[in-house]
Amino acid sequence: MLNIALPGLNMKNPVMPASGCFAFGKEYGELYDLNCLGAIAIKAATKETRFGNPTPRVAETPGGMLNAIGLQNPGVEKIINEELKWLESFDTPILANIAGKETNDYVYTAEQLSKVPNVGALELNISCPNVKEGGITFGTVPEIAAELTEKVKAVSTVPVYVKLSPNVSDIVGMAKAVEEAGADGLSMINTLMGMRIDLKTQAPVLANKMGGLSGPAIKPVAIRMVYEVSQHVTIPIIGMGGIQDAEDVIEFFLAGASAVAVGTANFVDPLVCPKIIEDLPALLEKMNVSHIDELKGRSWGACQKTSSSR
Amino acid sequence: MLNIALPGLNMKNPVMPASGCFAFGKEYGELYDLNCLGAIAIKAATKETRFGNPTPRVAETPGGMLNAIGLQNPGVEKIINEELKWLESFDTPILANIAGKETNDYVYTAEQLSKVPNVGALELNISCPNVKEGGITFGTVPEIAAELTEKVKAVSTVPVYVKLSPNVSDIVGMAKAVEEAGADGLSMINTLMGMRIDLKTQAPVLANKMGGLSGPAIKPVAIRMVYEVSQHVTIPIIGMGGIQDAEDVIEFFLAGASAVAVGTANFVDPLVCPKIIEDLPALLEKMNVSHIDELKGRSWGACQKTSSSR
Amino acid sequence: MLIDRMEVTDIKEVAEDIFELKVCGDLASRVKEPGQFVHVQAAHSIDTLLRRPISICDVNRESRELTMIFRAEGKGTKRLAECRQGEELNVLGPLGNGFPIESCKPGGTAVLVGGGVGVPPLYYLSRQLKKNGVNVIHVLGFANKQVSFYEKEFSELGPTRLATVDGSAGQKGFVTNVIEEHDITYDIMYACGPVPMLKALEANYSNKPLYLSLEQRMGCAIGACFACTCQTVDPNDEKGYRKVCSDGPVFKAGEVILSC
Amino acid sequence: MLIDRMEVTDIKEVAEDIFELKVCGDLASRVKEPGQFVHVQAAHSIDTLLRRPISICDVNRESRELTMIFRAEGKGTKRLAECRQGEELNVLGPLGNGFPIESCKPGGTAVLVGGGVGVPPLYYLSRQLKKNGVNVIHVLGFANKQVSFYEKEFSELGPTRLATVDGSAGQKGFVTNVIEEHDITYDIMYACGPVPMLKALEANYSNKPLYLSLEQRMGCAIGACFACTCQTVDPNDEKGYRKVCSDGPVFKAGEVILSC
Ligand SMILES: Cc1cc2nc3c(=O)[nH]c(=O)nc-3n(C[C@H](O)[C@H](O)[C@H](O)COP(=O)(O)OP(=O)(O)OC[C@H]3O[C@@H](n4cnc5c(N)ncnc54)[C@H](O)[C@@H]3O)c2cc1C
Ligand SMILES: Cc1cc2nc3c(=O)[nH]c(=O)nc-3n(C[C@H](O)[C@H](O)[C@H](O)COP(=O)(O)OP(=O)(O)OC[C@H]3O[C@@H](n4cnc5c(N)ncnc54)[C@H](O)[C@@H]3O)c2cc1C
Ligand SMILES: Cc1cc2nc3c(=O)[nH]c(=O)nc-3n(C[C@H](O)[C@H](O)[C@H](O)COP(=O)(O)O)c2cc1C
Ligand SMILES: Cc1cc2nc3c(=O)[nH]c(=O)nc-3n(C[C@H](O)[C@H](O)[C@H](O)COP(=O)(O)O)c2cc1C
Ligand code: FES
Ligand code: FES
Repeated sequence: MLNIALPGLNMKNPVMPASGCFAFGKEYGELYDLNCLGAIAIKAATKETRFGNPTPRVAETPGGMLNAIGLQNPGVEKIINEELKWLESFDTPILANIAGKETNDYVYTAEQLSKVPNVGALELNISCPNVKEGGITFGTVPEIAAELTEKVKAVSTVPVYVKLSPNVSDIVGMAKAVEEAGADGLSMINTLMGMRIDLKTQAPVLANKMGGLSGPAIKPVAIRMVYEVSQHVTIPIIGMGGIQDAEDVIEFFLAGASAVAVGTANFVDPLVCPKIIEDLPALLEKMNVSHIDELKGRSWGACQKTSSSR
Repeated sequence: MLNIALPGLNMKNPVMPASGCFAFGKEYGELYDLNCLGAIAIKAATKETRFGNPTPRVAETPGGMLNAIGLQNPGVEKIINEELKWLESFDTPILANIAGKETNDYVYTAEQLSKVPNVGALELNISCPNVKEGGITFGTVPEIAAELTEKVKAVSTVPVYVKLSPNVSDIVGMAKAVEEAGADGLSMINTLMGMRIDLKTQAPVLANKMGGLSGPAIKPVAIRMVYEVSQHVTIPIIGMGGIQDAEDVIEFFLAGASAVAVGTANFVDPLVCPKIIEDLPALLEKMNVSHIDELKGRSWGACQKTSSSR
Repeated sequence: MLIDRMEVTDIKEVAEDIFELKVCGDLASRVKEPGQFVHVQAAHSIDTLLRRPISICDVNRESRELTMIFRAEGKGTKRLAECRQGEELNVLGPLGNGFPIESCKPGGTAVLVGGGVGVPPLYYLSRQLKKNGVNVIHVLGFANKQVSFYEKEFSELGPTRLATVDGSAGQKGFVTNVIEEHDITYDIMYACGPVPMLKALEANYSNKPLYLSLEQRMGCAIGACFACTCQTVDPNDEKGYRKVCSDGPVFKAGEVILSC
Repeated sequence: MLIDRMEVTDIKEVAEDIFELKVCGDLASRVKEPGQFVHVQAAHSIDTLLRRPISICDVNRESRELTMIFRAEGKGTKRLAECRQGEELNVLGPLGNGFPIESCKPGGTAVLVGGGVGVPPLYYLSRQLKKNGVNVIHVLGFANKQVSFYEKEFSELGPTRLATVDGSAGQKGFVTNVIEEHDITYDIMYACGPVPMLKALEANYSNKPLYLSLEQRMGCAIGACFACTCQTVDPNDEKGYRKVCSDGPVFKAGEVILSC
């Protein structure tokens, strides 16, 4: 009742750890068997090794957290030769997250990664500032996002998901632009831009000043965006943003998601992914649903139930 | 150490209840003396009486809440003749919040309200959908926001604050556009668009489906936007979004705000505004500050302190 | 209306997931009418940010105690169910306008109709009516026997009939079935419960005075946020709407449109 | 490494806002080295979403008990200070790599230098060294007498000198003043405390083996989120960075760049 087939990702269940919150799996692999996961979204790969931002890189906020890791990663070559090699021993498809400073970076990294056997699909992280376009992020201008999608699609041998940034006025416009450009799926949402200031130092807590807000606090924004976008595109959506339990997963399905990713909650409870996977069947039974897929988009679909009160 | 003079608003202290969370003061006036407040931002006035959206209109979310009140209000005439008349007995300036479906609505309402003696300034709520422009909100297109600001400024005899929506890709662009158009100040932020889906009914909790997310959850987004905008405009900013205590007020000042508004927290603790006002002096003393104004923008200003650890 | 830090003096499970909570403080002496409610802070955590509206089930002016009965269902009420004796609860109230007890003359008969967790406010109402010399008849509807409560307490005040959806206690069916079949004669009816129940009562029993207590999701609970409004039946009503929190929660049948 | 629901067996305030917390569970028997830490869930509330990293101050394998000492400062640690005996705490650990005790031969002398809430991990370290036949000398720095703790406990293991910023206990000044003035001879130095202290030690005492325990804001605490990295001093290091949580928190002086 949980298996989901998405472009490039044949999943035992719809739950995967979100990119950047799970590195390349080794650490959580010491706590549980990674075979139980639907898929694994690995940490963003860039063309070259990146050290990332100065520390502090994380801060707690009400119901959430900020991060400004700065895409630290060993570079695509090492990721392929070491991390993805290690992950081969698992029967779990990999969603390879990609970031870059300019279009060529993405294209290069995508081409390399798409050739790796256990990489089921690519996930383009378009929240990064585009140096060529003066630092505006790829993810805020539909035309730029579409162009990037097209170029990556042209070189990739596996399906391509585009991970949308929520920091936009018109998320539907963004989604439609990348769908038209050939995206096979969407991941949403990435983090909201936020900041926290320390009263003692009177300066931002993060060395990078701003960071990405994630966790339960952003769930309503994520649900709203999945709800809006799923009604305007035909490609599947991997929903994420604040998922903490099986109920949250159902909420994303009702909104229109076809699978989900869990980020911040891994830090709260390192066993959260297997726990959610374990809890889902009983919850579906309680809801009289024989397969989770049936719930997809029900909140805007035909068969809405009516509410009852005390 | 708390008095603040902003365009049109001569405030005993920088704390005011946020628009829509305090109606026209009568209810909270039964719990405490409204004279203690720095100012009062009254509920949005529209040209005509509005009943608003169907219920449920509110929903709880992790660390926040959603609302879709739909600008219910008795219309500008009754507000002037009844509510503002009643408020005359207080020595507290009024910030009159204004909403509308098209530019002419705003202009009409603004003109009427600006003539009322105890209205110190106007606050344009530009998050409303603009019917003439096909439902896009005034608050997401800089040119439309600027045009509205100009037209309202032309008829208003009191200063005009523009209340920015956070649901945009480029908040600085919005702020600069309305500043150039003559705005005397900014209020930020209004709510983020969000949604919650009920697992039992499998439908959105709010009858209106989407609603505005407010409360502690959105504070990091608000702080980030005040921080960014305050470095690019010279007009003062009334900061809001998730304020719960005196520490939060200081955080907004450090980010660059010149005053603050408290919304959702009034529902959590109806005495929160007087409590914050009472708590501020001791906190400022602890910080070695003789006037709260000194803290304005310190997080990006010259005199940053260095951090210390254990 | 005040904000009171009330001490929990007792908490117990009186039926499956149904808790009776007693708190003590000044607020108790301010209660004006049965049917008023309080707005309770479930936790000092942003996890359950908003307060929870709960009806006043009983008041003991001497011991300054207030009783609430609630169903532990969501986050907030589950947390409330974990309250321990001696703990402090932040309570805002008493709020709203309750049931007009003066509307029934001494010697007259009142039928009190409750459904589920709509039953609690009827208890204080019944006690007050009885004190005024009014004969009280109770018709209480529950999903099943396991979640039914206070049958004994109501029986001590007057005849009490139960209806359960599954027939596990009292009569099988709804409260309206009970009222019909027993052909109860009365002067006034007071009701609190799910909207479908209130609608059924309004459709069938509007010939005599009928008062209904409504429920709505709330923000402030004091009339300031416009979260809880409902429209008036009369299209020419001056305001056109009522706030459940401050104009209600009790309305005369036909005053506002019932919607779920 | 495991996630253990540990039972709080004792909690007490050992100095102003400084709490000693004892918890019991399987995790205690997994501790490998002094200097390791645990990642504690302060509350089941999204109010304090992230766990808090706290050093292991002592381990009692027989009673399966683990001791932590922490300063109640922010939301999470204040909540932890409210823990009551019998309560369950969700603890992830043991984490990281601690102080290499084998680096000091039996009969040798180790100086343990701690500052503020950097002192706790040195206690278990001192006990382990002593057990190995190493002579231990303690130099502990605190802001003032009120916030100083464990002087007696350390004294039982070896000579213990205090430094306080205001001179209210021990010598007035910093730990470095104490070390200088008493011209302590030793074979190895272990330190944990604020970065300025660690920097001063690194600048002056790198001629002999020196191990430093670092602190950094953490997300996962197991090496998966890259929140806690610091750069290596060696620009040609293969990775160029270390994670404080999983490569550290203890590093040999000169391995990573200290920054605050
Ligand atoms: C005037 C009034 C009197 C009430 N009296 C009682 C009573 O005596 N006993 C009792 O058990 N229940 C009563 N209720 C219903 C009670 O308020 C809700 O069951 C409760 O708020 C649900 O909170 P939760 O934490 O269980 O659910 P959650 O799902 O965690 O609640 C989330 C949010 O939705 C609101 N909410 C959810 N369901 C309802 C509802 N049915 N009505 C209003 N708000 C809701 C909550 O207040 C909260 O803001 C009353 C409601 C009103 C309006
Ligand atoms: C490996 C390690 C061992 C530690 N051992 C101890 C110990 O034994 N005793 C002790 O009192 N303290 C220790 N600390 C510091 C302790 O983790 C922080 O004081 C604590 O996390 C602050 O939480 P709070 O709830 O008081 O503050 P808040 O301000 O509410 O914390 C907000 C967020 O910032 C983080 N944070 C704030 N200050 C620090 C800090 N100095 N270091 C790391 N994260 C921080 C918190 O973990 C949390 O995620 C240790 C830190 C590390 C990294
Ligand atoms: C510490 C951290 C690092 C992240 N790194 C990445 C990344 O490298 N690439 C990416 O696309 N998203 C990254 N994200 C975003 C998450 O994948 C996810 O979209 C977001 O956190 C929302 O989900 P959550 O609320 O469950 O955490 C990161 C998030 C966190 C908290
Ligand atoms: C119930 C409710 C009603 C609101 N109504 C208005 C309104 O009429 N006009 C307006 O400009 N903002 C309105 N707001 C937004 C608030 O003024 C404020 O900008 C926002 O809630 C963020 O602050 P907070 O987190 O302190 O609530 C409303 C907010 C809430 C919660
Ligand atoms: S709940 Fe705010 S007006 Fe009724
Ligand atoms: S805290 Fe996550 S890698 Fe160290």
